[in-house]
Amino acid sequence: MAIRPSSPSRTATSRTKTSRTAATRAGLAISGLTLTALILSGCAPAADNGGSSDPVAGGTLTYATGDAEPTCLDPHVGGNYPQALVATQYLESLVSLDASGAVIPWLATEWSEAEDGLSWDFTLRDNVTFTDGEPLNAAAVQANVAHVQDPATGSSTGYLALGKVTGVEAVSDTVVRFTLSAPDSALLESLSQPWVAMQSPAALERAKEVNCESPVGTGPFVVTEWDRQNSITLERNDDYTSPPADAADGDGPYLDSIVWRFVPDSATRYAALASGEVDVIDNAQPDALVAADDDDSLEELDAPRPGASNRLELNSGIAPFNDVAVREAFIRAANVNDGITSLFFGTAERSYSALSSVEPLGVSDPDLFDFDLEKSNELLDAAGWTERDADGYRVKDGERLTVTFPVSTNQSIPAEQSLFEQIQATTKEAGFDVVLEPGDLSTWYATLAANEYNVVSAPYTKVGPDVLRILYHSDGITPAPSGYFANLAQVNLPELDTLLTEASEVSDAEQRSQLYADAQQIVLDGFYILPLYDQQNHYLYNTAVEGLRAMPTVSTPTLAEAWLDR
Amino acid sequence: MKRPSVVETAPVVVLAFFVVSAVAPNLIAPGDPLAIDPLASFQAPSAGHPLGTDESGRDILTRIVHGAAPSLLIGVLATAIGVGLGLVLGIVGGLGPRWLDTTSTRFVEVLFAFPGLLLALLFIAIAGPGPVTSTIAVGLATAPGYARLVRSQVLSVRRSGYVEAALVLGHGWWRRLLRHILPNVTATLFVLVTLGVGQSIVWASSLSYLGLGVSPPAAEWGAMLNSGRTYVASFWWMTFFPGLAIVLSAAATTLLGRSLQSRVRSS
Amino acid sequence: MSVEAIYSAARVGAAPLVRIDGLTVRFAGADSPAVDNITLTIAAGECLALVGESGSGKSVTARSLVGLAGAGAQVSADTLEVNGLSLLGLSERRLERMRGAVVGSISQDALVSLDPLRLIGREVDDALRLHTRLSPTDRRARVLQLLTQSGIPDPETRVGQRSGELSGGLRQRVLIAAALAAGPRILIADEPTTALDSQVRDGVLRLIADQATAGTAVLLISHDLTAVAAIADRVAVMKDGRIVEEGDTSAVLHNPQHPYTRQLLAASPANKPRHQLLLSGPTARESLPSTRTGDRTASAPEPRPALALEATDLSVAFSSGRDRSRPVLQNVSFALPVGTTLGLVGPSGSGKTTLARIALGLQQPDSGELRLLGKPWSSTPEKLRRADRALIGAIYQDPLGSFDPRSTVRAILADAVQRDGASPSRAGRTTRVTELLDSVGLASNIAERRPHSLSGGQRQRVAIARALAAEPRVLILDEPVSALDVTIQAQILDLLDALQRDRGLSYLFISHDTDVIAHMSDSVLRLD
Amino acid sequence: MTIVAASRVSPRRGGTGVRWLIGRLGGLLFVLWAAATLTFFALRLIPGDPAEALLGGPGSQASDEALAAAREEYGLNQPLWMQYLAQMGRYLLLDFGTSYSLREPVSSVIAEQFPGTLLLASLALALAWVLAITVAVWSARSGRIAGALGSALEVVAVALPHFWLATSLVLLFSTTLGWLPPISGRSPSGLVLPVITLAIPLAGFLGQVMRESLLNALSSPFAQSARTRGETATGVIWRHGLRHAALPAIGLSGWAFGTLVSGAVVVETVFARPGLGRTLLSAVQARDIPLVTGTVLVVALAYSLVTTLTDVLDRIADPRLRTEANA
Repeated sequence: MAIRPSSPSRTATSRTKTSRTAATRAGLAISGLTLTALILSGCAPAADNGGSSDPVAGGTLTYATGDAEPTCLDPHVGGNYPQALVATQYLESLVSLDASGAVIPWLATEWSEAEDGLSWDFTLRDNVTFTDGEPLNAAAVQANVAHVQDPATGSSTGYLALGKVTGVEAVSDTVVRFTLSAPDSALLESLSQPWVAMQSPAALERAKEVNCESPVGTGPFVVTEWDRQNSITLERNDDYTSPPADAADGDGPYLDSIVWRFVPDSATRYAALASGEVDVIDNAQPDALVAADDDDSLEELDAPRPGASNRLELNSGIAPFNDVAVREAFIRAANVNDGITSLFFGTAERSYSALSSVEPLGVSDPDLFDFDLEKSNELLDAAGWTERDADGYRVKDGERLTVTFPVSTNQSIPAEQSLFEQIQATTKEAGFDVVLEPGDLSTWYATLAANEYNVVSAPYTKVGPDVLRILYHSDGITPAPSGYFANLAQVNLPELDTLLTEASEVSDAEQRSQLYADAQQIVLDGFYILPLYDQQNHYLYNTAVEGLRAMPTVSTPTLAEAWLDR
Repeated sequence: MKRPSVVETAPVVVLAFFVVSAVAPNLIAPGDPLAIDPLASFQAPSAGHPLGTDESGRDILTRIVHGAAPSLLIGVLATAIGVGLGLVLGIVGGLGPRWLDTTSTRFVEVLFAFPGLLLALLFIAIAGPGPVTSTIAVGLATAPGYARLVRSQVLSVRRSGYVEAALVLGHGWWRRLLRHILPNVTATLFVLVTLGVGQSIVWASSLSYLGLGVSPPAAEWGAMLNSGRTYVASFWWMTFFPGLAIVLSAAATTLLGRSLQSRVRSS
Repeated sequence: MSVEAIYSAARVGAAPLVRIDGLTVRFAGADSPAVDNITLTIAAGECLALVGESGSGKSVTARSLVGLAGAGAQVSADTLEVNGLSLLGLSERRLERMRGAVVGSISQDALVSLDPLRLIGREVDDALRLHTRLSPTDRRARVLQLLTQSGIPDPETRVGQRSGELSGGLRQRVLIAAALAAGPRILIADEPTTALDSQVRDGVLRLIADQATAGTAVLLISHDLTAVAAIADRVAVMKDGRIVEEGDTSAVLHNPQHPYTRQLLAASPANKPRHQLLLSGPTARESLPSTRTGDRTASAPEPRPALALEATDLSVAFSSGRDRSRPVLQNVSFALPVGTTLGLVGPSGSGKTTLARIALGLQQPDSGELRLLGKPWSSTPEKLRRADRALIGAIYQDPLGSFDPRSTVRAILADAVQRDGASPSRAGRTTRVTELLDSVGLASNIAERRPHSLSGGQRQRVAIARALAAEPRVLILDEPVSALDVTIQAQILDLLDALQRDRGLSYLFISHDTDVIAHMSDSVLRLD
Repeated sequence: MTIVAASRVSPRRGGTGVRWLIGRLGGLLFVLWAAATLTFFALRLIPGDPAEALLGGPGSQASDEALAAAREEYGLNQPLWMQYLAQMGRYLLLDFGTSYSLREPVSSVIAEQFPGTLLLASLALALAWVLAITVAVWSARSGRIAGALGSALEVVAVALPHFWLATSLVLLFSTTLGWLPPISGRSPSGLVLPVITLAIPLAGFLGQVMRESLLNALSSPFAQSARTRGETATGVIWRHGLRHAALPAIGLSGWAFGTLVSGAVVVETVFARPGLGRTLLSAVQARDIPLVTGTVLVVALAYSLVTTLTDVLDRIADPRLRTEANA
């Protein structure tokens, strides 16, 4: 069946039926230092400031990122969110998504899936050249897929996204055919991600270190300098011809250059924005968002990362949370709402679902998460945790009711860490001894791998409800070759496994929706998780910046249409 | 003895406050430093909360008062480790045979090649972060300085007129060591320690600030600064007051050390 | 007033160049004035010696003449004039113009009065730079000339050196050159010879005397009456801020009127024969020990060796310190007969102290041997030597440094009494401490005080008492009186003499002061 | 009275500047060798697999191939003494291995980041000197109250933690007044706040030392003697006092440089300024052992060189060190 971009696929149809948001399988992404896969944001780009004035070309925009500095600017290598953020400015993918979540043309103008679903043909856009002069053609796509799949590249996210691709052949100079090991309805979404963006085949030939420093793409900007620990400088690609189909009309890119600065300290980052030193910041903290609200010269772009919500996983694999009553007692004893209200200043909304609020199939059940200390105490008494020691913690068989909570300081923003402290303080009332163990990512991984945790927050996200399968299928308890396992709650229920596997294969929307709803209810009812809020993704920018928008694919900001009004 | 001046009394008053805070915090601030009140968070200093509240609505005054014990203890313990090591190395160097002196002096010189917090950071990189390692790390980092001072002190006492006089009187080595050398070295060492505690407090809090020492929500000044730094632009009191506590205690111990020093010198 | 005006005022001539009338200086917080209503004049070409012990106010008087009486000083006077210029109410700026140009000063501590970091040439040039309009070339020539006039050999080299490279005598000559650089009419020399060896001292004094001969008014300050007798025209004796006697030098020296002047004269060991008490009268009695009690003198005398110390060819190649190039002693031999004193003299760095340390068994000679009371000493290992350490004791120049700062006098003495092995009972110790204090002429109530609250003389007595505690036969006296005023020095010397006669002690007496050595020694060993 | 004369020969003294310098450099080499040795053995104290530690600890999830490669690269399957010799050999060539967190050779990371830190430290040292001299001279000129005030200022300055000072300065000069950029980068104006932050505590320290030796110098006989020659109070400070005040401060400057580099750890992080301090902190946080050891050793090398240099300067500035060893 040949599919024109305008005629949505079956999945896409069901998607448009159910929601404004896209919900389909997409590749696995490591976001920031988190495993994430993203769908488009539910928010409209905030760039339309009346639109009265015409874009002005020129100027340098300074972007300050709080994300870690990439070790390689080629997102094929590894593949994390910081790479995606900056790569959005100079690399482009075969396809993109529009605001409604529909797949739209980008470097490929059209595509078609074979009847058996085992091969796809992509027709490439004409007259696109990489910034080193190499043409974008079938051979270039071949080279890119080969590069991602080459173990020497060390690709993780892109490699997984192309997991079912067994070969790429050039049908003609402009038509390229992907052959698959099995049908993959998520292939288009996978290809929309920056982690499999197209790079100049000549550039890929260079040594890895060189390509890491100056990857060559077709995007609106070109990497010209990387001053480590300080900034990346990007210059305008004057020959830019290939915006995605949903790009605004105009002859961008307008900016002469972008200075992409690394400012890890959030207070400094905001101070730099407020003082006009930088124009755009990401990872804006709640208090900064509130402060920016009062500042007429600042605007906010809220593009929550879609997928699963931010939630605490209660490790049901080991004591004490192998007892559902203790899990419920913990959840009932945790006063989360007050903390979210005060720490996030209303910039984040409480979630009662395993999935992000933008997920149409998300099931919310607030009643399960009521703060109820009395009930918590009853549950614990009933569960045999009847005694209390001198410090007020519950004791059973001489064993204190200790809950080990490793916190990755790289992944949890300060406000979130404070929220954990508040959970620690409130659950203490019920007699829980929550031991917060803040540490770097390496220590955190080690604690998880050693199964020495009782609670953990691990914002794993995957586009669509299929994320549930990754997170709660018992397969996820077995560590992947990398040592990481996603089912951190260690939910091991055969009936849940069945529901999740079935849901990922069934094509009927109603049925699928029901299956996922049932699965979520099981997870929620079993008190395996304590949902907190959506994954936050706030940008702040100077009002002088016009035309800034977030890509509907992975919510990274694009400066392709941005210009400076000053 | 002359009447104590303001410069001498002020640090004593400040330190007395912090010592009382450390020993009996409930006398000054009878609250729970970890008690949260999320709905009363980020409050500016007021009558109810003289120094304001932090992000979880904890009273900052209470936390500073209760934080005196861990904060000062880390400084004191680190100094103790540093002085202890310094004493061993310094006494071995100052009293031992020549080859031992040379060896220990060289060893101290090698430790000296890692200036400031470098030795501490190297140690943390090896042993991993945490309050215990950061205390040891600061102790290690200060040890070579103390070793050098102790050695020179031991040498100057050993070569002093009164120790020589004891030798001329026919007094044995042990008697000279116990009666004259050690007591006199200890006397001046006390001053050095007082001067050094301030620096240790600052260093230990720096490590906590960098997330390598005590971690929040513990009421430790460096850790309080660490969690408050995100909010520095909006809620200055969260970082200002814990910082002030560090500065005051460090400056007060230093001033105290200096007035002790000048008293020792003048007598 | 410009410098020229000051000069022209000076040329008027006849009037005294220094006129002081009713000068009183008080320091804030002090009970009595440091200088109490004194009156002095010095004419051109005249040398006035201002003599007195420390604290008598002579230095304050001198400093008042250049407006540098010190912080917190209140200076009042009916007249305070130099070269016809009244200093009273003069601005700091004008005082600065006067200093060096009208009044030149030579300060007390020759060794440390030159900036160790600056070149000699620059130090001498200061006054020229500040008070004349000479060109740099002319100033340089003048500096060389001044150095030559001050008796400094090879001035070309010296201008490029720093004080550390000069001997004490040369440093003082440089200071004189610097003081005279701008041609002042008045020269103040405040103890110009302290810390200088005796030969050097005479040269420096002669140089100062020459200035008076050349028409300068010289104010010479000294604690030692006899030392200045040679060059001063007149002498004024100060005590407690007042001038107690003033007159022509010969009149004051030969016919002193005031008892204090007489005491000062008597106290000087110069030209006093051996064993003559320096002090007499009630003060002297008090400070000498009472007659010895106890049975030790009565005990049967052992057959005594004839020599207390006997050194044969002692050599020390290097000092124990940093300098590894200079032999300290080379083939030194001497003999100290029992019951006598061997004076040890020599310039600083000549090895006097090293010799003392060898005698005390604190240092080994590289070759040669020192025997104590006929037995090997320097070659004995410390373990064996310890038993005999009681035989030899020491008294140092700085007694304070030789006391444990934490101890009281009682603790110091008790510690010395309490010998390893046999320690007397508590009561026995107390008795012994009192006995020791008595033997050096100290009251027993001093026992509870700490040494730093004692006077210099008292401290030295405590040091002597401690040395006596072990019943030594030989005492090494290393500059025992150098830091003391003449009267106190005389008391200590008398005490030492009495103890020697009383107990048959043998002394190795080290001093840079030849008068003291001559007075105290039976024989003299000179190190160069 | 008999006079015995003894003579003493006094040849020219030996220890020349060159010999001193050779000795000093020899000491320097020894210290570096020992520091490297110490580091080598300290790393062997890390519990667990050293190969894993080299790759970021047990949490790094290093693959078996990576572990094998690391074992190969560092010769971890060879006897300890072989490993030691090989390690020393690599250090000699300034080869500190590869940073796993930055995926770059440690030596090139250091080469890239050191100049910025060096600039920062040098400027801070210079500013600290200026501040210290100013306060010292001012308080020496203006009597007791100023002296007490200057002394109090110095004590407080020394007690100021860098991080607190830095955030306070940002709050004041960037957020409130908007005069200076809160982030440093590589622009000259961005250097102002980091340099001030580093300089103030150091100035306090140098100031204490300088003021004490300045006051000592001013109350010493040679200063008094200069006054009697007509030198003004200011003249005495400039011609005599400052040299003496500078001496201990020169000696301390080497040490100061060391504390500045470790201060840069905090300052570079707060001001988002690229540099060795920030590299070191992130390396410690990531437990990037090759990067930590490489950085620490290079700083130790630089520090030792600087202290040697200040010793030389000290000898040049203070003739007493050259001539009065035998006085």
